[in-house]
Amino acid sequence: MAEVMKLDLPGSLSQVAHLREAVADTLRMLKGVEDAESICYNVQLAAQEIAVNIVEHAYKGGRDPERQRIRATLSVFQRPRRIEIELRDSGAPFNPAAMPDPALDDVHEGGYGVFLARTLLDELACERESSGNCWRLIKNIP
Amino acid sequence: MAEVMKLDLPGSLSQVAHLREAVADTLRMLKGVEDAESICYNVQLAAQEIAVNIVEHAYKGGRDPERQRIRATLSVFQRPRRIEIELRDSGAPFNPAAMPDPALDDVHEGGYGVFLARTLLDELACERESSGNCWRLIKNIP
Amino acid sequence: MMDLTVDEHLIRAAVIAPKSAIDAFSAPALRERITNLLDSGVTNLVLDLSSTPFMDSAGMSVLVMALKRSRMAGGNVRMVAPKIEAANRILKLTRFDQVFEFSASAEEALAVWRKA
Amino acid sequence: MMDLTVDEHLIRAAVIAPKSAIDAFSAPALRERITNLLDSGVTNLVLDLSSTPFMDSAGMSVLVMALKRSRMAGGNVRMVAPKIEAANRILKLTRFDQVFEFSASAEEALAVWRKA
Ligand SMILES: Nc1ncnc2c1ncn2[C@@H]1O[C@H](COP(=O)(O)OP(=O)(O)O)[C@@H](O)[C@H]1O
Ligand SMILES: Nc1ncnc2c1ncn2[C@@H]1O[C@H](COP(=O)(O)OP(=O)(O)O)[C@@H](O)[C@H]1O
Repeated sequence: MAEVMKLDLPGSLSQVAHLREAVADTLRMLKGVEDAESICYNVQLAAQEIAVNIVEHAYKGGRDPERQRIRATLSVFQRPRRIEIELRDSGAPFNPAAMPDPALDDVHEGGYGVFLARTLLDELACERESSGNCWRLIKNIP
Repeated sequence: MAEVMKLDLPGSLSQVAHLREAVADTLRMLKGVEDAESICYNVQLAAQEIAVNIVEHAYKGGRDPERQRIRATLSVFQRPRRIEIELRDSGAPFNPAAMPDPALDDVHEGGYGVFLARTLLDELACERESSGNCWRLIKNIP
Repeated sequence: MMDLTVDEHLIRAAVIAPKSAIDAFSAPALRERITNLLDSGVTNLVLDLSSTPFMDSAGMSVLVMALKRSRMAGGNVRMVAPKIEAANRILKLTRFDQVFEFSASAEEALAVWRKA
Repeated sequence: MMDLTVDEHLIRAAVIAPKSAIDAFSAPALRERITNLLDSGVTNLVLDLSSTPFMDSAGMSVLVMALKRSRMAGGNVRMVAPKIEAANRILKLTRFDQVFEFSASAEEALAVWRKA
């Protein structure tokens, strides 16, 4: 049995904080999690980066704010214990697996978003659906 | 044959620079000295320290400026080539050999004068005379 | 009596301590604030993240801009690490901890400059 | 939008470059000049001896006072070595070169503080 929370947000940077709140609220349903604070922070950051990319890249130059939405489904499962987040957009296809990691020998002004999400999660995928993309973020919780 | 210069100065800090000038003038009589500039600087510094000590220590609290004078005799000799400086004061006896070197593991706000004169010269002595002290400073010049 | 010159120089430092999330939404305001400081002649910045509850990669981008610009001005950035351990680990994961210099507090960061 | 504090701090440095002899006669004036700077809030001093023709132990005493007082104020003294080699050697003989920090020029001394 999964506990599920849904959000339907305008694709705007000012709205992404609501997704972070929803992550925290969803994870709070799990009791007795070790280092729950850090797990929450990491999942929030991963979701933040993917959502910001939707706004800044998938919806870049878009003219129809009505269609530029982020539909989020957040679920916690008990066996195996995990949080799954689906983020649906109406943008063009994108394959995060094709993004190389940033060079870590110096610091850069960008290019960390996909890397952070990939590194902090156990699974990150973007599937094409009829009307857009469905990002799936999975974090196992020991 | 020695070339000799004599100076008779008030025992005042404002006058000690004249002694430095006299050291330079005297050493200029020697031709073809290697590193003449550094030798001059070192002898000037040694003479400076001894003269300043006469003013600041030997003449400290003295009430008779007429008697507080520094009488300097500067001579250069050819064999062995050297400069000898005699500084006569009318102060109380003092034995510079009894002064320990300053601790060199840290820096201090005083206590370097005798050390510098002793280190920079080949001979430093203070002999008691009837009416005061006679400092003898000798620097060999290779 | 003594021939000497005395010239005074000011090293201008600013301590910037965000107390709310630095994310893609708020980062532009922080960027502008820091840019204005550097434009006005501040060369040295303390980025005090000790009370910053959250920072995403857009926030990190501002840190990098601040570092580049302050070094170009002859200065440096010193960072005070986030108290939130997870935020701290992100700085390690991205090797920001290898490039930025850290002090235990803003006061200590200023002291490092004075004492150098 | 963003909750942050920005505090400006000034690090006050002075470059002191004696162009005439620092001896027992002139040292008190130099001492007073430096004391006034430190009293007024200057914490960092560059003692630029590059153009100083002569310095006796009374002058060295002023250097030590400046070092102590600037460190007490949280600052530091950086020295620019005398161009006159013999004067330089006196600083080595007395181990002043082990306690003072040296920069190649006043500009470089200021840069060390900014870049720390
Ligand atoms: N949802 C997306 N749609 C289209 N392009 C994207 C998307 N997410 C990321 N990208 C592309 O991948 C690049 C890397 O993204 P990221 O690692 O988040 O760094 P940044 O956004 O700082 O450039 C982006 O610059 C963009 O070109
Ligand atoms: N000509 C002198 N007459 C009397 N006392 C002297 C004389 N020269 C030096 N002294 C004593 O020796 C001490 C050490 O002298 P010095 O090494 O020059 O260091 P400083 O003068 O900085 O104390 C002096 O403090 C003083 O007590």
